[in-house]
Amino acid sequence: MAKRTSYFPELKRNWWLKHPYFKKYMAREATVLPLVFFLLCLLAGLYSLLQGAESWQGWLTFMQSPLVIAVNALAFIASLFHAWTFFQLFPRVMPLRAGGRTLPPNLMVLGQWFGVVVVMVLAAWIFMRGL
Amino acid sequence: MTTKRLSIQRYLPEQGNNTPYWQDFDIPFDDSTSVLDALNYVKEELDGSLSYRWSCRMAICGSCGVMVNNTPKLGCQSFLRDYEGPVKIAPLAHFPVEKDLIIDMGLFLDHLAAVQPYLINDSRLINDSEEGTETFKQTPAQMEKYKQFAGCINCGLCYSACPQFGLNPEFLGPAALTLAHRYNLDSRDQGKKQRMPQMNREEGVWSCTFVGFCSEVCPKNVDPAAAVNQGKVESAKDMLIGIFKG
Amino acid sequence: MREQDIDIVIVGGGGAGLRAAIAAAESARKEHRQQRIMLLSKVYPMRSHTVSAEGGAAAVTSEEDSLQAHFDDTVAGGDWLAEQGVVDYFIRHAHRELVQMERWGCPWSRKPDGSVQVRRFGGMKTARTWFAADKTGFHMLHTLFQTSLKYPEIERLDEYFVLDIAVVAGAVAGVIALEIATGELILLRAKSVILATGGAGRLFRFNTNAGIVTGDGMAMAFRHGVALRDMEFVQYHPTGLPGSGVLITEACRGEGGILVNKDGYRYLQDYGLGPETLLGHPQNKYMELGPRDKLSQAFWQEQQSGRTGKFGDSDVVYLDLRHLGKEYLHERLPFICELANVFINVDPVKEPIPIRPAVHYTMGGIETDAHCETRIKGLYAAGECASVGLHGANRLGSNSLSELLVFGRLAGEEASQRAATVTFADSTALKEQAQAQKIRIAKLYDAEGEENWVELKRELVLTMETGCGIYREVAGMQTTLDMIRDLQTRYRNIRLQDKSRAYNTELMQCLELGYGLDIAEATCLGALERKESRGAHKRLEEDLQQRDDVNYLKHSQVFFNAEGPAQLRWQDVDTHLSAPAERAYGDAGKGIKQ
Amino acid sequence: MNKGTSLNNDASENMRRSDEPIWWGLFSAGGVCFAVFVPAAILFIALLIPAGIVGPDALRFERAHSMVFSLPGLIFIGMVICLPLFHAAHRIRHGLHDLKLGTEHLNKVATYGGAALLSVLALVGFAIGIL
Ligand SMILES: Cc1cc2nc3c(=O)[nH]c(=O)nc-3n(C[C@H](O)[C@H](O)[C@H](O)COP(=O)(O)OP(=O)(O)OC[C@H]3O[C@@H](n4cnc5c(N)ncnc54)[C@H](O)[C@@H]3O)c2cc1C
Ligand code: SF4
Ligand code: F3S
Ligand code: FES
Repeated sequence: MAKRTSYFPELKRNWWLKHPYFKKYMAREATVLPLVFFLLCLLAGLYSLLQGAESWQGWLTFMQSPLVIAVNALAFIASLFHAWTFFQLFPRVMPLRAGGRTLPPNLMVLGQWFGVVVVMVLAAWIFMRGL
Repeated sequence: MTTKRLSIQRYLPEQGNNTPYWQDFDIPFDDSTSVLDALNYVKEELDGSLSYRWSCRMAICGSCGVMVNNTPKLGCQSFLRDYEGPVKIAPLAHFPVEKDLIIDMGLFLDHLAAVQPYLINDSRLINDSEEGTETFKQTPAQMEKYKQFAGCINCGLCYSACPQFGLNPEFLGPAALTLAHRYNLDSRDQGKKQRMPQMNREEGVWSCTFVGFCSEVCPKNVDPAAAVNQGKVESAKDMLIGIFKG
Repeated sequence: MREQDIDIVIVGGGGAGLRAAIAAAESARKEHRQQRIMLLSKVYPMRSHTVSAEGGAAAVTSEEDSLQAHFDDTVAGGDWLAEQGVVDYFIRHAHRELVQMERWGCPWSRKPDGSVQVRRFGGMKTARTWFAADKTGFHMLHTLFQTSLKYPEIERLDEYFVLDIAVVAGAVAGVIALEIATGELILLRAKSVILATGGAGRLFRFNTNAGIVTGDGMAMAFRHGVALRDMEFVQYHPTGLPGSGVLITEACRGEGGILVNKDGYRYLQDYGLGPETLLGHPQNKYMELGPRDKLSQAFWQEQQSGRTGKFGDSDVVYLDLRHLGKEYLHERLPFICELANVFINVDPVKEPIPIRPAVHYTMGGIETDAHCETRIKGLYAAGECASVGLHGANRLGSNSLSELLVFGRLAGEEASQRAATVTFADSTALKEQAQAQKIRIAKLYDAEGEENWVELKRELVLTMETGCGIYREVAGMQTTLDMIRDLQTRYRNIRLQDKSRAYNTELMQCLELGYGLDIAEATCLGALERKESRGAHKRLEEDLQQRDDVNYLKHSQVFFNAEGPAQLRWQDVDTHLSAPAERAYGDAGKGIKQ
Repeated sequence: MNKGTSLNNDASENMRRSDEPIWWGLFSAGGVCFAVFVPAAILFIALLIPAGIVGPDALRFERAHSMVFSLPGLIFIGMVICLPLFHAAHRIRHGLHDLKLGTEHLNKVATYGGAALLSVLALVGFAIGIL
């Protein structure tokens, strides 16, 4: 067979900068970065709690520093962005069927947001109870 | 008639050009001029050496996929009227380019064949006899389950859209996995067990990170991303069952 | 040149080719024969034109229907020019084949109880057309292609352009093909060869066909002495989109769509198809459900009388589907909605679709006997490229998808059988023929002529449209015939711009044009000599507007002649089951046995 | 040359089952937690309370101590720390692949290993606290 010369450009590391859709994908994946920061904060909190009141107070102060608040604010936004993307995926990965028809995806997305709100209210009740 | 500038990526290794280059053409167009019409215009009026694939020109044969301004599209279903400024046309991404806009589809076909994309059912082939001409029963609701996934025209746009395929051509990819899922969901099929090993592989469903662009570009609304990710659920179930069965 | 020995070579990966390949494989398995089966196609099989078929495939299915009725519809639909023995075989085997497709996974549309649904189609007495929404051909082709993957004995050469068949001592001996990817030739020595290369709709300017439907196989057989039969019968489909020619399926009318002229009048009632049926109550063989030839002719008459509308540069009438409602349209005709939206920016839910007739189907083709074999031993033909004799002077919609299956299978089985009994031809004679092809291609590359294929092709399709259109008259046809012969001469003086070997699509189009010119000659010659009106062949001359059974109840056979113009002969028609009667639709057809 | 034969479907080396279902299962569970529980956690623990919008007493040492070292506290650690950690690990691992960094094996060990380590730390902390 005659030799075929084909051109096969390798995908470069920065492929995701080439299309807006891929940037959004990378943003979605990157939501875990501020999340990790928040999780480390929680872990630190747990251990300061173990070391007594003073150290706990130190952690609370740390949490109040503007930089920490700023990063955590980012984490909060990231969590909502994540929720927004994740909820849309769910009905496609696990379509719920009722009476031979697939449940409308929008309904499922809405249901999940409803869950988020319920958790918020519950959290408010837990944290503000008896204050 | 107004004209539009088309920048077409050329690749002509036989002429000694071992890297692609861009060539501009000005094309007269109106509301009904598709990208494919424009390519045909170039070939017939300006440069007979331009090579590309096409056939049905009604968005069903799946042969005319190209990158239009960096997004995979069917040339016959994309219209110049929808683009501001010059239009950039390149061969489908993530495939080896053979000449101009023609890519090597071999790997795509191998991937399709790998998932055993046909109905597997023990019941005797009626081909053997004159009688027994009974169809299977399948209610509209049963058909509804896989119908969308049976609409794939094998155009390969989703492979060009999927960076995971770009990063690893061994990945079976959206269309092949969708086809596997289509047959797995078919109430007449009994072949899921045979297909699962392919899907269970690292290069099966598990190379997908739900980028989702495959479904975005799919010209037939097949939603391959959904199929692939439903395939993950199936593969996970398959693993669990395997563990319980020892 | 690469060479391989293959028992059964199949040229064409459309519905007919794939069905033949599977049948050959099944047949070999059943008889425990070791046979190599090779399917060649100039495009990947699933790109073949069968993929565009929309409406459905016919077979007697329901209790109320009968084989006799399907037989009568087909014979009458073909204006008694069908081979009746063949029609009889066809109607008896169609149902079995559609069931087989179902068993291979084809998603036929269903009734609530899970059984297969049928729809109405033009020229058919009852609803007997199986469908998969409005993408029947797509689903059939993909089902066949995918099923073919199950058979390791079916090998494929995808994107191989077959240049010629090789014939040694009156029997087929192989094929010579060009690997599109490299420009290299390959010689396949074969015991049986099946041509399944599809129709030739691209001979006409305005058509519903894919770009690859250029009649290559017909020309190959023709050049080796096989007759092209009934080529003058070219079907115009009444509903193509203006501009592109993209097809709007007949199923639209089967589901209840109506045709109106620019005044909103259902003009078909003026052309022997009435009385007007109630809106939303389509009635078989009335009005919009008349056969395609009649409907296209009615358009032409309306156009002559100035009652057509305009869409862009095209004269159009309108297909109104609005009364069917959005939900029904989206369920039954989703592809149509999509096509109308994309190509002419019309939403069928809200507006009538402008349409006009477009060349759609080649009734004639490579002459075969009832077993799909041509007069060259071991050379078979099936599908649209063949003239097995099923369609006569006019094909009924949805008969051809079933034809692909019934005769694709028969050809496959016959080919396998033959391959078991003969030996390969002597390869020296073969090599000579292969060498001739090599020289032919080399000459094309080297030619320094001043003709350009684009120009020639344009002139060809235009002259075919004017000379051999819906209505034909002698002067027009003579001009066209002269023109074709002139084009044939000019073709010898052609020049390629692209000199590369790999993926030379220009070379491909040049070769296709060469084949097309031969077929065009056969078509035009048949039309000129058939001095009557029958089925899709409609003459304008005052004294030729009627069917003339005395002189023309005959197939036309056109033979190639390397030295000069092609030759025409007449062949008797098999009418042993149903004597010719009047072909009528609407109320006029009521009393007539059909 | 293209042959219509299907690929080798034997249980050969390249047909190995991926271990991904385990990581994907953890990733998905973590994703749900990230979307449903984490926003509320960040909102209260890292934003509203440190910023003083919700009463400073909400996270008094004693109150925090009793809240964390309890059964609901354990559930909190599981849903808001451990599972999201695995979610993050999974995305970071695939992100590294997307950016063509590291090797498949190394990335796996580093990310899931990290998530496991931090999870164990959290659980150990909890255990110490409750004893
Ligand atoms: C838009 C449209 C809608 C239709 N709808 C219906 C319908 O609803 N019902 C119905 O019954 N019929 C319908 N028809 C008709 C029917 O679809 C065709 O007659 C049928 O599909 C032809 O199939 P085939 O297998 O003969 O050829 P094709 O499907 O055309 O296949 C031809 C094959 O031959 C190959 N080939 C050709 N030349 C060469 C060469 N030189 N070398 C190598 N390979 C070659 C091609 O690559 C291709 O694979 C429709 C037709 C059109 C145009
Ligand atoms: S899934 Fe869609 S994009 Fe992918 S090959 Fe099929 S039709 Fe094309
Ligand atoms: S784009 Fe690729 S990563 Fe998955 S969702 Fe689609 S296959
Ligand atoms: S030409 Fe067939 S899909 Fe575009």
